[in-house]
Amino acid sequence: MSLLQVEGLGIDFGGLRAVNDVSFSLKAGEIVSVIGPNGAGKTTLFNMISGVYLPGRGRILLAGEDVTGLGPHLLAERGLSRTFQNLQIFQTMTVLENVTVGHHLHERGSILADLLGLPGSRLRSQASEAGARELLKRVGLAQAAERTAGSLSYGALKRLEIARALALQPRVLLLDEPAAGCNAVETEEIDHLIAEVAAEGVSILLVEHDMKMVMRISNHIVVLDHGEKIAEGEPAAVARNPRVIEAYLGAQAVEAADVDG
Amino acid sequence: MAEFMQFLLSGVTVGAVYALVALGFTIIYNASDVVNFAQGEFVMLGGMITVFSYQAGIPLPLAAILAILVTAAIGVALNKLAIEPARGAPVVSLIIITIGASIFIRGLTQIAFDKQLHRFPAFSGDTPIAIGGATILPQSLWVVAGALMVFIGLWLFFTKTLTGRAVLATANNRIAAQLVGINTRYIMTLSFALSAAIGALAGVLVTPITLTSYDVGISLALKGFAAAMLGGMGNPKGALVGGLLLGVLEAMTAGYISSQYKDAAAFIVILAVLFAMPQGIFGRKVTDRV
Amino acid sequence: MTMKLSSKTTTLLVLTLVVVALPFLFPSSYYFRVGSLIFVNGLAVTGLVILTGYAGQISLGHAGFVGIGGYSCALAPLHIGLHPALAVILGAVLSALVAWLVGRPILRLKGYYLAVASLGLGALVAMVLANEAGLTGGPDGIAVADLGLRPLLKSLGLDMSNPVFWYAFTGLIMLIGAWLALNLFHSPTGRALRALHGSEVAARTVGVDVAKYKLRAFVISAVYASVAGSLLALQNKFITPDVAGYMHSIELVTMAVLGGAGSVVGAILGAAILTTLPQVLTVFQEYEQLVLGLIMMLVMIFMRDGLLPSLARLIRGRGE
Amino acid sequence: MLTVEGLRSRYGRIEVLHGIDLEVGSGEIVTVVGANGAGKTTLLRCLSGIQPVSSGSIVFRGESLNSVPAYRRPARGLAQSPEGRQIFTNLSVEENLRLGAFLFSDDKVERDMEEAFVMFPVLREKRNLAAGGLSGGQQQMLAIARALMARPSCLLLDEPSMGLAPILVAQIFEVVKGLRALNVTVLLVEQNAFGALSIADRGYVMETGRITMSGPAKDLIADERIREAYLGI
Amino acid sequence: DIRIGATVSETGPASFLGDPEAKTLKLLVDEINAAGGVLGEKLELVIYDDGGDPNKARTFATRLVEDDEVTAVIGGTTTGTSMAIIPVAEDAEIPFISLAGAIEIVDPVKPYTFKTPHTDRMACAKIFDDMKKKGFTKIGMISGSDGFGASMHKQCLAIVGDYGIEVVADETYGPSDADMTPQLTNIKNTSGVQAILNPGFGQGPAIVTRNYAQLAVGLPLYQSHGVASNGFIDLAGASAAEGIRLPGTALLVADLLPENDPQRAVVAAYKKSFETATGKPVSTFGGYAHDALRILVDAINRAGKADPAAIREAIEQTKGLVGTTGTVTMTADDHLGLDLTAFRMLEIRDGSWKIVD
Ligand SMILES: Nc1ncnc2c1ncn2[C@@H]1O[C@H](COP(=O)(O)OP(=O)(O)OP(=O)(O)O)[C@@H](O)[C@H]1O
Ligand SMILES: Nc1ncnc2c1ncn2[C@@H]1O[C@H](COP(=O)(O)OP(=O)(O)OP(=O)(O)O)[C@@H](O)[C@H]1O
Ligand SMILES: [Mg+2]
Ligand SMILES: [Mg+2]
Repeated sequence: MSLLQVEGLGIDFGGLRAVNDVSFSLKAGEIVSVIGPNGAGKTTLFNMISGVYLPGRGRILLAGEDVTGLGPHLLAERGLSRTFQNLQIFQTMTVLENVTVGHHLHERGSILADLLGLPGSRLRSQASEAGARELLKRVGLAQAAERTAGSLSYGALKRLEIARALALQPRVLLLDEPAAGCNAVETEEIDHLIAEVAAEGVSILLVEHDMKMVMRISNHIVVLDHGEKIAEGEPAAVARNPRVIEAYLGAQAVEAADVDG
Repeated sequence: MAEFMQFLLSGVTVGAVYALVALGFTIIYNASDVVNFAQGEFVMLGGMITVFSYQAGIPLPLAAILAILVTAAIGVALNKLAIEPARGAPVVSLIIITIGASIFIRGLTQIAFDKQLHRFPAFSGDTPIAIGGATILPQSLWVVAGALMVFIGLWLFFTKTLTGRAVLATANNRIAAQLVGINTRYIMTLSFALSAAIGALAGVLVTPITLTSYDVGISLALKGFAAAMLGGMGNPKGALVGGLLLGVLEAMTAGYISSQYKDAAAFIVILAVLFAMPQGIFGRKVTDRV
Repeated sequence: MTMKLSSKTTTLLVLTLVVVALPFLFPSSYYFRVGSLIFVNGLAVTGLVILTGYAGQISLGHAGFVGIGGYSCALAPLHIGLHPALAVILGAVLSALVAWLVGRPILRLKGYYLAVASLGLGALVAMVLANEAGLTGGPDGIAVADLGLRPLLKSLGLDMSNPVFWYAFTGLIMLIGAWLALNLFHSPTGRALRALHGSEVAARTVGVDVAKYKLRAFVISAVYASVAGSLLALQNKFITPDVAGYMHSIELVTMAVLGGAGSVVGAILGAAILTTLPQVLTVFQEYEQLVLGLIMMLVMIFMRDGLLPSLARLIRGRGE
Repeated sequence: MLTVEGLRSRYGRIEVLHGIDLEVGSGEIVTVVGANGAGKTTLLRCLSGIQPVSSGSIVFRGESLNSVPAYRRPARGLAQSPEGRQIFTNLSVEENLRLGAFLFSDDKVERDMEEAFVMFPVLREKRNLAAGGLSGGQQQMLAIARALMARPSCLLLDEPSMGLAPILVAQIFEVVKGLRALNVTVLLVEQNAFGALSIADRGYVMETGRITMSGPAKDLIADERIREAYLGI
Repeated sequence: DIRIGATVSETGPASFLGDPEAKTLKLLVDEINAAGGVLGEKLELVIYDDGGDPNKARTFATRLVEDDEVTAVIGGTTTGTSMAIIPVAEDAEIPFISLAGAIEIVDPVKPYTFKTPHTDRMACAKIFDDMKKKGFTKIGMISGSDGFGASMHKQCLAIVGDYGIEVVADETYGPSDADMTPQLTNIKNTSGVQAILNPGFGQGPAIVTRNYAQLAVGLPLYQSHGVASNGFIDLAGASAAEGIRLPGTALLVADLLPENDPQRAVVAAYKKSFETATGKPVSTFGGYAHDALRILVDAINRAGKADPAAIREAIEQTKGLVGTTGTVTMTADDHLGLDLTAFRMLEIRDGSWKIVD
């Protein structure tokens, strides 16, 4: 059974059909990539799935449950987590705290305990912090743990977001251009990380313009253009699809990918 | 009917006063996201300086112009001496600076002038004009005309001129503004000068109606602020409509419901409007993509 | 290696030390009065730190809750015969209730819109207090019953003069308030609040129920303000609607920002400065306002993040 | 054209550029590559003047820029497409472009804008919409187009290909190459080091605030260390 | 030296009142010292500005009593500040003379608390007396919602029935309102209204008067003692203010007082010295401070020593002291010591005051 299922999803902004009638599904441990030209509606699709936008049409099923219209925090409770194309960092908090907040759902106790500083509250904090440190190590930011997040470079912040999203221990992880601002070597590191996470059974929905990465790690690719799904399938098949090449990849890129492939 | 007309005229009179103050907020806000809590003091200075120049024998029109110029200069000084040196400070810190400035200006005025109430003659006499069985003072028409003029001026400035757009750009993203060659310091100075001048003009126009003294600024600023937020901060249209709406609302409540709770009614309506329109009536919704 | 105290414990120890040690420097009991005012304001501002500093929500109407707390102590003993100590609790419950009821819609607003809405809320409270003269005594205020704690202490053999008693009592409550707020900072709730301050969307996607947490911060800060108002009323034995007015709200926010919004000690420092300043500035006579405005501007110009963070930076800078 | 010597810069008390020496000749395309946090963005910010320089000199067309405020630099011919795009989100796309040409009021502004629309047709579609509503890649296009509106003689590009679809990445590199013909000097910071080095004349490698290697782009592409560290080959 | 303390509202919403009070106190203390002081000692005045904030007033009162160790306190410009000072003075057993209007300050009598201004109730009584004489039975009220207006409003309502008068329209306005035509329209349209009373101070009454002229209400308009200063006529405009009646003190009509009026010399002297020193016209409120200091000095002289308890005793025995507000005679259960004769009904005619009773 698919973990995440999207059926006929759509939304309009003013007169613009930003996303229209998009359907696909995602199984446990699978990596599905959504690609498409700039403005195709990939981020908007993410925003609907993660509850940031209310879908105008269609349904979203998470593990069989209809979660259309639920707010992001309710989806988070059901195991859905994401990163952002336009960084959403808690600027004034430390790097460690940024990730610790990711454990929010696992550390909830009574607010009274928090106010009174009861041992329970402290223990929960410590557990979250320990988890957060682990994750920072995983994304290569262990050194920066005590720094203010606002002082990191762009690429570091991208990785910080991934760590924070992982802290939720999600079943479904949405990554919006995780490798943007990272060079080829750094991108490969992220590759490995994603593959590792998927291997642990987490389903991953990925938006990324780095075709090498997409081709390398995706099990399945969905292609959007002007809000509509124009193609779908195995990476190799999608890469050869003329519509995809024309709208998105361009002839050169295909050559380059072929060379490396 | 005559009754309704009278309430309406009263509302328009008061509303135009609020609108003028609210319009004064827009420029500095648009240039820096700072709500200048000293805006009321600019209004007060406009009135007070005119009063004292007039008492010193300067003809009223000249006294008014002098007041506007001096207040604009004070606005520039405020920017140069207090806002600019704090460059890079968080917006709240800048707001506290403007609160400090308003206390300072008030303190200065009470020493330089006095603590008495003052007024100067209305521009076109005190003979009421009858409209539909109700009356309005000629000075109210001056205030309304002033508010309309300032509104049109600001509207043209922000939509038709490159400088106006540079002002918006400065608040939206100061770094980017510098990158395209905008002298953001100059924009700030200009904004303070214009805001102060508009404030002072308001003071000149309203003093024959509301009277003035060193401490009228606080309540004017408060009402102007509320009006601006009701209409949508930063939008001249919002300031005008917000001001008039607030004025009419108060007058209607005072007339038909209870004069004691007219301010309360105004705030309740503001709350209700904001619940339905979190950006005020004309405020633009900021789109921040994630 | 030496035992390292957590920064929270150090902060509390220093605060307590200051509260306890200061009286040895006091030449007259008037200083106890000023001290207790600092503590009362410090308590209210600590509540604001939770709302504004932690959660990033502006309130220009917090004095409304001060008013609710204060008037509870004035009216409940008078009209329903409640003991003043219980009236403090009644006030806190009432404030929490009001905050809880109006908090949700108000806190959907952002920035200046939130500021103006909260300002309206505070203004409404002040208006009711001033207008319902039959119940509240109107704009001229109303007398407040005695708390009765001092006589009780006296019967237990602890005889304190009025200002000394209030110094100790408000000091204790402020310390408790600071302790709670500091606990909150590094707790899961505190982190959630600071997170939604940084980015609401991101906070929501990690599972923070933003509306709920904002509301919690609002309610907690309302209770702080309310208790501060009660203490003020009980101490002054008299209260007027001015305590609920927007001037007072702005004063509270100014204290928080001046000291360094976001830090409890900063807020208390801000309260201390803005409370003492008018007392010190009396030497300037009619120039008082002028100097007060000037000092506020200078502090914010040269210490843009507020006194405490700037001082801390200065000290750390020296250390290196 | 642009000479940087011993450039140091800091955030607060932490120095992140420890003496950068760099030179860009007239009409040259020079690229800077380096890992996350190396200081590339900081370097560009110093050049455009929005980041204070603690020591060292920046000489542009024979004149020192050190004491020239940021807003005067576009008039000297320096324009930047910054990291994070920094567009005016509340203003329309067209207003963003017009502000890019803030210093000019001649007819050429309209023609430049037309060119920008030809280069990025989406921007024409969205010209009256608030720039904040654009997709990430569309915003990136706007940032580049806005920088070009300033008619720079030297263009500073901070990761221009970030967030762009492959087809556009190729196009951007073409555009940059095309600038050589217009005698526009380009300093290009890129994570797509392969692409950047392919079109550049020369390149610099930056590591934790220092230049550790430099040379003709061809040589760098061929260098084993670079292939391993930055190109992932 | 004999140290006396004062806390008044030199700034803030009541600065209109507090400013002349502060000036008067400073001026008179200088005059007294120039004339040799009291009991051969110089008077030392410690004065603070409480900005009209009761909380601050209480702090300053504490400071005066505890830190400055004054022998008596004058002040409390408003009822609110006065009420906040009372517990401090009573606790410390220091005589306190308030400058505020409300009757609560001296009723019930507290041992150490006194006051100089007429109570609001007396002002109401004076006005209703006049209305009754003119045969009015139905009136409209428009009151300021600040402390002054609200307090007088309350007192007036409490006694209006005693005069066979009914308040048929009752409106208010805020202290910084700019237009009161809606309220006045409503009063005007209430059937049977024969006169209008406007308790308030500051700009409100001036605006009410102007709106009243604008609407051509045409009914007799009564103002309160809150506007009893020459400035009011200028602010309202002489033609709009024509015919207004209000209860005022002798101070306002110093020049019009009959030769044999006992207050004539006192008010003339105060008026002269205040106006030469400050260049501003005298106001009733400065007069309150004048009287407070006179009562205090008189009491110290009679007590023969600057001892708080003795001074308190002496103040309570003040007899026939002529001040600007009236002739003061205190007793153990009257800590005000004025009666209605101190008020004079004044009318504005041709831009100046006339005594009409
Ligand atoms: N809030 C909004 N208001 C107006 N238009 C919007 C909004 N959000 C998205 N759009 C429009 O919807 C379209 C899809 O945008 P979206 O951000 O989803 O694209 P994308 O596929 O993520 O592109 P990119 O690869 O550049 O990130 C774009 O044309 C964009 O302008
Ligand atoms: N605002 C800031 N405050 C403090 N330190 C900062 C700030 N911005 C950047 N830094 C630090 O300066 C160093 C250089 O950062 P910079 O952004 O210049 O790197 P970069 O080479 O552009 O990296 P990326 O490829 O990730 O964009 C990094 O260590 C970063 O953490
Ligand atoms: Mg996107
Ligand atoms: Mg960078």
